[in-house]
Amino acid sequence: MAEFLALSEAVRSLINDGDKVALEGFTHLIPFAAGHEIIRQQKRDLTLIRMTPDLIYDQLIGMGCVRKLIFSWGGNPGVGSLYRFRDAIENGWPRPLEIEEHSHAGLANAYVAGASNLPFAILRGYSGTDLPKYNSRIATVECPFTGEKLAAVPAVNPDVSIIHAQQADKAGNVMIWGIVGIQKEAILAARRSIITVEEVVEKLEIRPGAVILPSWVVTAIAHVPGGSFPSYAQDYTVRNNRFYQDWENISKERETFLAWMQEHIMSEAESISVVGS
Amino acid sequence: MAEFLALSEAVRSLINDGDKVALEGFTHLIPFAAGHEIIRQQKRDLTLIRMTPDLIYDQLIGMGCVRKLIFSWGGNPGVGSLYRFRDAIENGWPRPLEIEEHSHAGLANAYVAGASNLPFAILRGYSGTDLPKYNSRIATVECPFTGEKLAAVPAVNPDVSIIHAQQADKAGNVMIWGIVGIQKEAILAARRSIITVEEVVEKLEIRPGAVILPSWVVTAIAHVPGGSFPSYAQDYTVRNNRFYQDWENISKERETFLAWMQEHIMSEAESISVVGS
Amino acid sequence: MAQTLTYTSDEMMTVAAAQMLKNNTLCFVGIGLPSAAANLARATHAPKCVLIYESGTMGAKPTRLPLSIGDGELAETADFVIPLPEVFNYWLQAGRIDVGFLGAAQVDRFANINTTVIGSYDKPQVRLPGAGGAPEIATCTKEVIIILRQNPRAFVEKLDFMTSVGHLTGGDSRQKLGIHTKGPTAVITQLGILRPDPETKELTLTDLHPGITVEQVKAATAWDLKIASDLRETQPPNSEELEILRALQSRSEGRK
Amino acid sequence: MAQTLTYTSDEMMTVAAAQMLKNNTLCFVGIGLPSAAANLARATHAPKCVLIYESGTMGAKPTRLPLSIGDGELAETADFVIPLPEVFNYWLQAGRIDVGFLGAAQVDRFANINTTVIGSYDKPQVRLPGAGGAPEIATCTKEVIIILRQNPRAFVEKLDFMTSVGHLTGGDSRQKLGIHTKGPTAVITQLGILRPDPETKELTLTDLHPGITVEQVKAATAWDLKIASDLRETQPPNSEELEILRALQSRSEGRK
Repeated sequence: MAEFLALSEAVRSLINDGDKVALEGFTHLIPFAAGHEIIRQQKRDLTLIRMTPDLIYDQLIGMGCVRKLIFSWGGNPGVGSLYRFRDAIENGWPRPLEIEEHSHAGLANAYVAGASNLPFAILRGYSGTDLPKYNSRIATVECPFTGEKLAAVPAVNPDVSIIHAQQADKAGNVMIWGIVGIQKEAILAARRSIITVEEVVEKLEIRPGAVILPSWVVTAIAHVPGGSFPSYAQDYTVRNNRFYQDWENISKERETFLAWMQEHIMSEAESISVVGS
Repeated sequence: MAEFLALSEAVRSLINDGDKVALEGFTHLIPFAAGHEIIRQQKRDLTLIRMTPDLIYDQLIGMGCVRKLIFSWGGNPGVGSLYRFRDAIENGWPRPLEIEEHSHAGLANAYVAGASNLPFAILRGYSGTDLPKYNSRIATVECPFTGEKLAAVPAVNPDVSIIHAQQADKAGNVMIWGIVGIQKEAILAARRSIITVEEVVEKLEIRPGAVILPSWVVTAIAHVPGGSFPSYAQDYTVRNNRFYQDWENISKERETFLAWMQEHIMSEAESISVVGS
Repeated sequence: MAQTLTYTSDEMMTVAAAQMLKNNTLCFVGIGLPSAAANLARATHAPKCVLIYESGTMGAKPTRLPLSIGDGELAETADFVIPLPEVFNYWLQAGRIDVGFLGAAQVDRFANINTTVIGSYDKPQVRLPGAGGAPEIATCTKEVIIILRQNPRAFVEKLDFMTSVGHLTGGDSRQKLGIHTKGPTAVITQLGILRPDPETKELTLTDLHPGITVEQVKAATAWDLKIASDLRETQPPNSEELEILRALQSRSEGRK
Repeated sequence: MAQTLTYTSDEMMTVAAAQMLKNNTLCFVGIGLPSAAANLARATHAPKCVLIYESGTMGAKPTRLPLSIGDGELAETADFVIPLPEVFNYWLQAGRIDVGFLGAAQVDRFANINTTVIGSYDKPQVRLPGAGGAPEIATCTKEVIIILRQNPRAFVEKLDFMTSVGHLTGGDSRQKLGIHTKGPTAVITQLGILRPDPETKELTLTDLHPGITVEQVKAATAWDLKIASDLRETQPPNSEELEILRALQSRSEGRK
């Protein structure tokens, strides 16, 4: 059953150094505030999992929290590079970054397998690509009925999955709507979970297209309005495209990045999640 | 793109003798009217697929339309036996019935594989049971990462899938809500599809928990109010539990069954779907 | 006082099953006695017991007993409704369900279940409905409770067909097959309650319903039934349980 | 008349790509030029072209160009929104998408694509974003259109990394790998359009944009580019296309 905690307490009690952690949200509902709290608490040696690392993983990587990254697309959407991600891979700064690289279809299915308690997933994927040469976690299985060869990827089962949602009710049930991405599977695949929410309501009114995560599968809920900034929470906040574009110049150089993080993230309390709005 | 047709025309033009046909709807939204039209048109040698054969397959089997049945639970829910199904298996009447038998989890995943264009699905299933001894379509695959053995079932890809839905809009998009079962996967797995609907509306207003089947994946839509009787369409009709109980006595003996079918199904037009209501 | 109440053997079974359900558990419920028992538990000592029906109705709170697992009442009173692949993959297979309630046509001494055929598979004497969700409920819920009426045709030396596994051939044979859940922890009948021996996993009579004798239970069992040394008497239904159960049933449109 | 219009090379590319999209097709759209082209097509000759963004927004009808594939505008204007596993399994892998639009950092003569690294994988000179949806878009959509700016660093003799397959090593090598879709049918650049030879599958310059010379295109290609014997001139953007495209872009909050 979900417990309502302050975000700092949830991060402190549920995330250990060395854990496999997934912060999910496909462009929409990215849990930035939770990521910032991980940075502030200086968690170390994390294996981070995320289809699209986005700015939040750029920040986590640049601040030295990350040992390994499992991902499928590491760019600043519509803008360009993630410079801290690049700097870690190209130059090992601030520390070398091990990577396990998939396609979206592969990683999405790895979450599905994780949510289903299966050790692996099959897909028609990676055909002819170089990815399996560099990622031993992409294998082949043969269909026992047709003999066809299919790609296989191992299940993803994070120690902790973290998402941002629009609403929780007082019983700890959570609802997201709009672009729902892979969040349901990320939570169901995880051993523990933290969900930051825009609003706590008396009772959820189920919306069209909504995903419900019942209290039974949620470990901790933190009430963090604006907790996905500069991403967004449909019907609560709008995506700050300007910040995504500004990130290019903030993050390109190590010094400007560190200065920005120091000023806007490290020295602030949880409310930092709305900086720049 | 979906075409609006009379049910008789849809059944005539889209279902051939010998086809693999799935009529789905898990207790809710069972497409009885479409099944009755198949009986009236005396389609033959069908391979029928359905998780819970229910009364509609009892009728199709008893009327000699069916060569083979792929299923996972063949009873009259909450009542007892399907006597025509039993008579076909136990005594070969009115013709021998070949069966391919699964568990619900196996058959549900076979539809998922079919909808996903995969040749098979994996699951933790059938462990220790006798089912694989009698169904060669249950196999084993080994996880390439952990070495674990998992069950595998071949994808189900019907020639035609048929469902009953609450609403279609004029552009041919379809919406079901309430217990949504395996209908989305059944339609997506099929080469062709027929959907009977309670109502045709100008524009769908998406409901909480609804499944949308866009016009792009639907072949034919027929407007058949009450087309799931004695099953039901939530917010339109209620399940006629009495009919399910009465079916026991109607169907127990061949003669009473045939007389009932002759009187209520064979001699009537499409509107028969509401007999007994 | 309870002795003065009149109740049927089905009511005794249902109440005994209900008493096994703890509060705050997720319970996978089939139609018939399991559904009655789960709803009775929810109405008495386990108000937060979450009822999950195979149709995907999560947290159903029916005010009458449904005839089928897909009655409209279940969807309308559920917290939410999910598609079937999620029921079987994200919930059942994922091991999130605490208790699975199963019925059976036959059980053997290791609580293995047959719901497929009486006689041979290829030429059955009686063709039964088959597996449904049972094989995976039997292996994926944390614990299984079996409810069926006891007689020598049902409690057999050897199953005609193994539809769903209990404790297989006993001992650690279930674990050896790679199944890590507990399996059947109780078989509730109209005569008493049988539980697997902690070591051998052989079903042993541990509880007798009031007024039933050990001889009656042995006579209703085709194998040489073991009797627990500390055989207990089941608590009989109390008036509140009977009143609530009967009210649930009286509101059931589909009751026979 | 069109000759008197001024337009940028990006506009020329976008209009050429838009013209390739037919009405009533399901189009898997990435951000940037593909999104601009698809929306331009929808606003002109292909009003029933269905735009599917990787984020699960099916039938999105944005009135401005989104910065990311998950902008709120896309979800709000979509016919419906689906979870990611359905995007990749029920729609893309199932082969329901007619056209996939892909960008690239490098392409080779068989329209294979690199979006992963420049240099070696283990010690890259430039680490690029990686695969995203591209490997499966490249094999599962019925047809692929590639858009990128042409220069010798992009149009290379040998890819640094094979992220997504085009025609592999040419001929029937794609089919031999068990891929049954058409693959890339056109590569649209700021200079012209390249299409695979029907037999060898080698990219061949088939269309020159107005004012561009064959020498310019050859100079922008690191391999010895084949030129079609019936080389055509692309139709330049007309005033309506430019007006609509510029209006779309001017409404884009996130434009650079």
